[in-house]
Amino acid sequence: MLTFTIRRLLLAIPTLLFISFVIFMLLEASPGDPLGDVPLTVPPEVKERMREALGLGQPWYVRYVLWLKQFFWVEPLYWFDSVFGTQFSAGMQRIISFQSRSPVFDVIAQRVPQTLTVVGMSYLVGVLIAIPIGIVSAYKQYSWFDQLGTFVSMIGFSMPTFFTGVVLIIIFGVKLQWFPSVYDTTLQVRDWDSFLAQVRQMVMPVTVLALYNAAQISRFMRASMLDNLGQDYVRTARAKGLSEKTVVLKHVLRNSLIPVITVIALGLPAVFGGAIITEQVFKVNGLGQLLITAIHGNDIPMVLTLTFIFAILIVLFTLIADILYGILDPRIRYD
Amino acid sequence: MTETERQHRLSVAETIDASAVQAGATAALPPDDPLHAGGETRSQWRDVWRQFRSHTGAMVALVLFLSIILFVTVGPLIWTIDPTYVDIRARNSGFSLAHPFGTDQLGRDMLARLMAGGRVSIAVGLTAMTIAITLGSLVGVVSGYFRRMDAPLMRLTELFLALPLLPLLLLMVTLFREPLSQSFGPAMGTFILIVSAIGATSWMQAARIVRGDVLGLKEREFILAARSIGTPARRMILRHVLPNVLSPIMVAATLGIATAIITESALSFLGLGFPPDFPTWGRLLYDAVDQMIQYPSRVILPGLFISLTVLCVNYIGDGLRDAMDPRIRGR
Amino acid sequence: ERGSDGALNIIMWQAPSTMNPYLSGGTKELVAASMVLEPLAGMTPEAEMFPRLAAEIPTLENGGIAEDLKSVTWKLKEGLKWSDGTSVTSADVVFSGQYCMDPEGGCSQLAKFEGVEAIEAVDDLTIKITFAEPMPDPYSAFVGANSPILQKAQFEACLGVNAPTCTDQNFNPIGTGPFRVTQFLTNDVITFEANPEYRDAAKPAFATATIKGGGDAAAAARSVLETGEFDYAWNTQLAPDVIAGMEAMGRGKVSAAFGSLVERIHVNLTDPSSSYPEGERSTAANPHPFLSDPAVRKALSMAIDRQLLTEIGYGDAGQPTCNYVPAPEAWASPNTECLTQDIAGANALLDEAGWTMGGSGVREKDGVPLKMVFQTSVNAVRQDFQALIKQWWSEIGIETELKTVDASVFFGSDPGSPDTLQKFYADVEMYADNFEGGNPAPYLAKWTCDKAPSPENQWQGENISRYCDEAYDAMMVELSKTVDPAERAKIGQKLNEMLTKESNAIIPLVYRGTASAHSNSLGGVDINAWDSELWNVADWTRVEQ
Amino acid sequence: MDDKPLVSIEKLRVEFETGDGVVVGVKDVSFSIAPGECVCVVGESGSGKSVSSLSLMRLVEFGGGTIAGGRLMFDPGDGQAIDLAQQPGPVMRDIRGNQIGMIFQEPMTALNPVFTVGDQLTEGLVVHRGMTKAQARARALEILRQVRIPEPERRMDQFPHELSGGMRQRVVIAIAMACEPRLLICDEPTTALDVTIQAEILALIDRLKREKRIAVLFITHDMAVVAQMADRVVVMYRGNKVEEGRVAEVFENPREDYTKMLLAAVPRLGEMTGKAAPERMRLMRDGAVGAPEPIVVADPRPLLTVQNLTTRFAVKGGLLRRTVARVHAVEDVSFTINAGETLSLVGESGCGKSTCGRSILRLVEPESGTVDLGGTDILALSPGDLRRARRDMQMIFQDPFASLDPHMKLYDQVAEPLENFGIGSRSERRDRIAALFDRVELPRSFMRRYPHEMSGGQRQRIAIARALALNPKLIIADEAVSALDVSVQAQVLNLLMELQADLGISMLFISHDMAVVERVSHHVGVMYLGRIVEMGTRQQVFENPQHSYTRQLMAAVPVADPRQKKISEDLNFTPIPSPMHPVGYESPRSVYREVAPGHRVLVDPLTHG
Ligand SMILES: Nc1ncnc2c1ncn2[C@@H]1O[C@H](COP(=O)(O)OP(=O)(O)OP(=O)(O)O)[C@@H](O)[C@H]1O
Ligand SMILES: Nc1ncnc2c1ncn2[C@@H]1O[C@H](COP(=O)(O)OP(=O)(O)OP(=O)(O)O)[C@@H](O)[C@H]1O
Ligand SMILES: [Mg+2]
Ligand SMILES: [Mg+2]
Repeated sequence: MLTFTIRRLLLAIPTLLFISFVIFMLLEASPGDPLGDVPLTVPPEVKERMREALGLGQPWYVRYVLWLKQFFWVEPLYWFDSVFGTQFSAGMQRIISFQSRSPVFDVIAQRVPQTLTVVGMSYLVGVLIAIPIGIVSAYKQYSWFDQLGTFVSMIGFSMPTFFTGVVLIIIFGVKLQWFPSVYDTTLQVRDWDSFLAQVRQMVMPVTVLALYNAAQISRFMRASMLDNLGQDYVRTARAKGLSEKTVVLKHVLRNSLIPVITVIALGLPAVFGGAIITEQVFKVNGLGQLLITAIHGNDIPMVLTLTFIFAILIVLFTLIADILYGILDPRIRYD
Repeated sequence: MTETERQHRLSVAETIDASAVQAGATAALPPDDPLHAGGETRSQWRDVWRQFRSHTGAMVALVLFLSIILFVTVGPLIWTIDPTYVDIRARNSGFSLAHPFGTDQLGRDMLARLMAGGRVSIAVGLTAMTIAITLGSLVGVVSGYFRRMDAPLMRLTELFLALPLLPLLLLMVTLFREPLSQSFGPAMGTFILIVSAIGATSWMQAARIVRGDVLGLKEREFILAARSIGTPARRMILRHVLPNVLSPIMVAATLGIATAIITESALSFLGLGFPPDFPTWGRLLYDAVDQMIQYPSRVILPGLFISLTVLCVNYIGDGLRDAMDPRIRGR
Repeated sequence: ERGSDGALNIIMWQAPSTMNPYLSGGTKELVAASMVLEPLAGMTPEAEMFPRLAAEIPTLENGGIAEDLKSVTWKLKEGLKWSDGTSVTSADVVFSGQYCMDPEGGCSQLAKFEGVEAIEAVDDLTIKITFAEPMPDPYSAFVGANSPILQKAQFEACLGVNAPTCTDQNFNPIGTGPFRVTQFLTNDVITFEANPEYRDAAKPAFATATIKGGGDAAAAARSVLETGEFDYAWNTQLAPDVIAGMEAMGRGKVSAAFGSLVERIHVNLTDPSSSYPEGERSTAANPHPFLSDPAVRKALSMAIDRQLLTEIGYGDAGQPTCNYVPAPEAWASPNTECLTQDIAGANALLDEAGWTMGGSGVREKDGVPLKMVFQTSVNAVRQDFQALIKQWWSEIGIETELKTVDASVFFGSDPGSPDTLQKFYADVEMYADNFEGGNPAPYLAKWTCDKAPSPENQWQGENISRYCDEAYDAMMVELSKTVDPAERAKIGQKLNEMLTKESNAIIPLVYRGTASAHSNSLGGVDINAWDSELWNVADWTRVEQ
Repeated sequence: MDDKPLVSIEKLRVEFETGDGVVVGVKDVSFSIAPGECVCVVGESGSGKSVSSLSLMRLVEFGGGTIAGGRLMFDPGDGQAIDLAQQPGPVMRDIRGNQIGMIFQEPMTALNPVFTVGDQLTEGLVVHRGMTKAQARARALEILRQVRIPEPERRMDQFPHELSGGMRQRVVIAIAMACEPRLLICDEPTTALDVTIQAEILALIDRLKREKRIAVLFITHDMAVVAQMADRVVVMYRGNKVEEGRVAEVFENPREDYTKMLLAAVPRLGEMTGKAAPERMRLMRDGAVGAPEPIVVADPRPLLTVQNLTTRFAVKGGLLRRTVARVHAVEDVSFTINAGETLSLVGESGCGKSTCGRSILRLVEPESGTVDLGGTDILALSPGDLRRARRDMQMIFQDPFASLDPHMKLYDQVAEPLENFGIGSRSERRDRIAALFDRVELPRSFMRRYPHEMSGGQRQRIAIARALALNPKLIIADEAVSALDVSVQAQVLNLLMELQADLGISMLFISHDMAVVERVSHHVGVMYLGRIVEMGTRQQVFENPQHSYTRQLMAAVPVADPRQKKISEDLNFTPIPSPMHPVGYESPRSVYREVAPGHRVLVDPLTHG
């Protein structure tokens, strides 16, 4: 297992380098201009100057290599310095966003907490409600509970979040005034009241996203449970005189979770990627919003760095999913 | 024994166990299990259909889905108002005889727009899904079946998962919008562009599922058996591998339609979709969100149609999957 | 009294990314920065200049402007303090000029310093700006929120190539305005507190302020007009009936200010047909097959009902117009003939010009059918306009194909993209543009022959319509030499009419205001389109209802 | 024997609700078992054996079945018999695993793959005996020792897949016995195992029965096992009991025709003693036809010559996926098969029989050696030529269900080899396939069916038809009949032999059933650890076994005669050593000693004495 992991990690490096190259070329080739939202009142000559100041005057390969150096050398050094108080990175240019002219990693670090709390929490909630729903739906296949579960999860899957989000805002934000419609990213949880405020502002975005996540995962869970409920070892477990609860929640569940956990692991990079539309609807300015504004503003360093980080996470979590599979299912051996 | 005699004997043997007949034991023994006796002509699709019919949810969904299709295809022949005709005097009117579903902010008839929009949305959903599934199955089958292709193709899948969607779509639009609309006309050109854009960016999930299944399938003995009778690789994939991974593909397909319809709406409001006066369900829904309070029916109607379609497709998929499974069908 | 009114909450759905307007150039950054940074002089909603850091506006009369129009001398108010307590001196002003004019810095406001030869500190409070040529309008540098004064001590290390590395400075500039930044999260939230050193001891009334970013225009308006979570929402341009619905809650209202923004259609006078090789499309090499016919262009304009467009798209935040330059009043031509729709007239005009109705309702002449591509950026109102206009044009026998382009592509001037505003690979396109300050001359100067975008200038020209008229060019030269304001306005009116009424190269539609929502509990709001919308935020107060 | 039965089944009827309506799994079955008695239930596949036993545990209900009638009287220990069919869930849970233990048909799937052996063993003890974890573990170890698993401490923490098939089966038995039930139900516990392991397990069950006075309900279709194990026999046919009686009575004096037919179909080891050539089996229906003719080839000429065939599987590991060790599955094997004759390979599970067969077809690539089929060197062929060469050699796989594509109709499955080689036009192909169906005695209407709609025997016949489609010269039959019940097995064997006689096909017959091998083969090779340890004509090997391993194998074969019980506890086989060797390990060449003309015995390397 260890050697498998190390081998895959080594393989990941050329893969990721290639991915970064493709992303860079894609961003280069795709239309758009970092100065797109500079007003038309600014004359073209001035825009040309601004472009040069952004480093766009250099040929693409120079910029790509520079970015590689910054990402793999300068940024880690800078991080090292800030942790150990050393001065290795002094005078080195970090990756700078076109839009805000600030180091990309600082902005990302700012956004990670709010994305993780909202999107992460909704993923957690989604998983936590999906698994029991999946279990019961499968155990009582075609019962009313199963039918209702299917119905709700399909509605959850088919309704775009820009719609469900606004509906929630209008009902609970405008009409009932239970929850704030604007997420306050500066809120710090210090005491009970601020904790309550945090909970209140998270309710709506988390609900919207959790519904969507739960819809998909509960389908997987149900299918997987159905596969396992018919297996022979379930009969063996029953023949031992175990209670139904033990049979289902120990023997069947453990086996059914194997594929589902890998599905969950594969879905996790999306949590870090943020939920673009939901973040926008509730003004949770997380990574998703960062990415979309960066894309609209053609902020190449920001988009490149963000998508590359997602790529790392995707490769990493694919690996984690494979490894989890091996751990959960003793039959699988990778070496 | 003549040929006819032999056939006759065999068909008798089919209903009553051969050895028992010979032994003269028939009288003492109960008749055969009727299930194993049936020799009537049955095609595979007939069987699938028979099983499918017994799935109530799927049948209801099928009927509904067909009505939606009728609504969007035959509907415009009956309700002939042009969906893009602006009747400014009739704007924002409610449900009435002249406009059964009311009109929008420019006085365009909602019923006509829903019908026209549905045609586009459903066509996009089906085609984009087909492209995505074909691509995904291809990548999945090839990487699962040919060991050497596995690593490169799976890395390719990771690459596609990592690519930022929006710049990719913008690039595709830049490169292909004009040539396509020149060769196929603006509407058809955009259609091709959109479905291939959605298809090209959503095959990854299917590829992963299919690959996993093919890997397992490859170890099955009948694949080995097929090799031992000299089946070439291409036929092997088409005849033995693909039909056996059909059920996960079905699931991916049903989810794919839903995603495609919603993605199309997302493309529309990014300016990557159809010409702006071309209604689609997704766009109708998006455009009306701001006016949700004043004119709730304008969001509810397209939303209802999208949900209904997705629900139907899902139930049909569920039913098909059950029906395609030979173990379930056998029972 | 300063700080007595608690917290001020502003929502800007397009979130500011920096507090340094010299680096961004975007309106959203400029608005946010105006809470902190101030120029020498600002503009009132009526397009009149008023002194901010300057003691008074320099004029010829008070000797602030040299007789030869080659220099202007500004005097700072006395006793001005930066928010860190140090004094504002002329060195800061000189430095600010130096900062923007550094060739490596990529300053977005460089155009404001066009023609500036030198900026010198005469004494601690006096600054003299000299120009290379006589300047009829010298109020460009340091006037308006987009060229404020930076503190030299803070920005000294940020000149030229170092500009982007000064993140702290760009996010937390020390200013003279009513507020100072306490926390800046780019594209997300900015929090402010009252500036203790602000020159008016009674102001600002609010102790703290927050600018929250994110969401969309409707959500921003909703949070002010419906939920009351915010006091002010910037740029809430929405359909009039949506706004009316929200205002009905009685919590606040949307008001608009008019500057010089005009929504208009540009007619492509060159042929965008893709049958030409790349590099010849939409260039002067090939005139447009039918839009080069003035009758067609006129008919296009006549078929449009500007009143209805305004009503549907902008309501109170718009006025129908026939002018390219709608303000200042002296420059706006009294041209109203286009305001009434005249489909019959347009049809007659086309008939007369020989465009006969073919089959399927499309006119044609010499085998050229009147079929056009009409492009614009993605925007709900623009799409409604497209649909309406398409219908009217179809009524005069012109078939229109609509096309929308993502705003960041459309307004981005990437020479590699076929869908930009400048490339204009379409027959007509619609967008809005304005000019800054009170001087429309540079705005009119865009339409000379040499400014047409073409491969030679990497498609960076500003003459979108590829309008080319020697008389116009000549009159433009005349304008640049004229000093007398009344005379300048007269020439301006004439130029405006050449572009619109006479040639219909530009078809103005709506004179647009900038709309913003504010709560009824917010007092002192006086929305301004000539300067930052928050120009008088120091005067804002909390009012009891 | 006790007079009072421990359990008695009265007029049991079990129905299944399916999409096609109600299917009756068991129609009318009654029998009883006393403590310390072993009742064997026999009958063909699908006759309701498993369903009856599952009904006793009330487990049919979880498979969609209902007990539609009858009583299941069981004495839970207080002398007061209760009707299990009426008991509520909690009572049943208390009886299951505690009073009645069950060994399931498939040891491979009956264990939960994700829990350790120890976990699964102790579970029942904790529930029924209220033991602590530690106590349960101690008890589990004790039971594992009883079922003679080597190194029980280590096994406790292993997962099921880490055990061999035989060990796994013993774990299932251990689970069933954990709480010392008073009734043990064994559902075909040895079908998948080879003779040596089978003998061990039978001995164990027999010992339990005698020592602990456990009542045993033993389900099987192997009449030899019945003869060895049973006190009484119940014969089932299509959901009904057709005959019941003491074992000797039933074997010697069957009353019902079905029983007679069943017994006639049983191949018995030693039946062929003294005969040189294989003969078809005497089935009831052939009774009238007269004695079957022996299959003699007049002028045997070699068709397939295999020399020094070696196949090894790489075991990969390490950072760079290097080969760290290799499984020496087939090691220096040489033999010849004459045209029209049958060579059988026998040996313990895992000794390399299947691999040997597959290597010849190059379905796995052999490492070295030569395979010569009628003059062509198979191992030297390019992929394209190999594909064409496969026309001449076909394989019938171990598991007929697994080797048929579940999604293809039988017609297409049989037509596939023809299509692959572009043989004949559409209509010619149709005729050929029809003829093939006739040949394997399947009704033509079956062409439109799917594999799952067939019984095991019918499926195997389809596999044979497919193998015959190309008129091959050689058929490799890999355990082609192991999974079938006796009557079907006999039919299929006869079919193969008939075809051989008619078409002159050569056969490589791979099996672990010695009685079957004795009947069908001209020559026999005994494999052990990848090598052939003894090789000769059938008569030579069976009547004069030389190698100790061959003798052991013979000794383990159960005899289908209740008067010759040879189950004993002394059967204590040493487990096969691992065929895994480090890279670079060169095993010595096989050296044979010729005992008689054509009868060779391995002397070097010495294996097993
Ligand atoms: N879950 C079920 N649903 C429907 N029919 C079933 C089910 N289980 C068993 N049957 C039917 O009940 C009958 C008896 O099956 P059973 O499993 O008892 O056979 P068996 O005698 O054990 O055969 P084998 O030797 O193959 O194990 C068969 O016809 C089978 O098709
Ligand atoms: N693909 C493989 N990879 C690695 N080892 C293998 C593989 N296939 C078979 N083996 C090993 O080769 C040896 C011989 O296997 P083989 O299948 O030939 O046995 P067999 O004699 O047919 O046994 P059985 O009677 O159980 O079918 C076994 O030890 C097995 O574990
Ligand atoms: Mg059974
Ligand atoms: Mg084998």
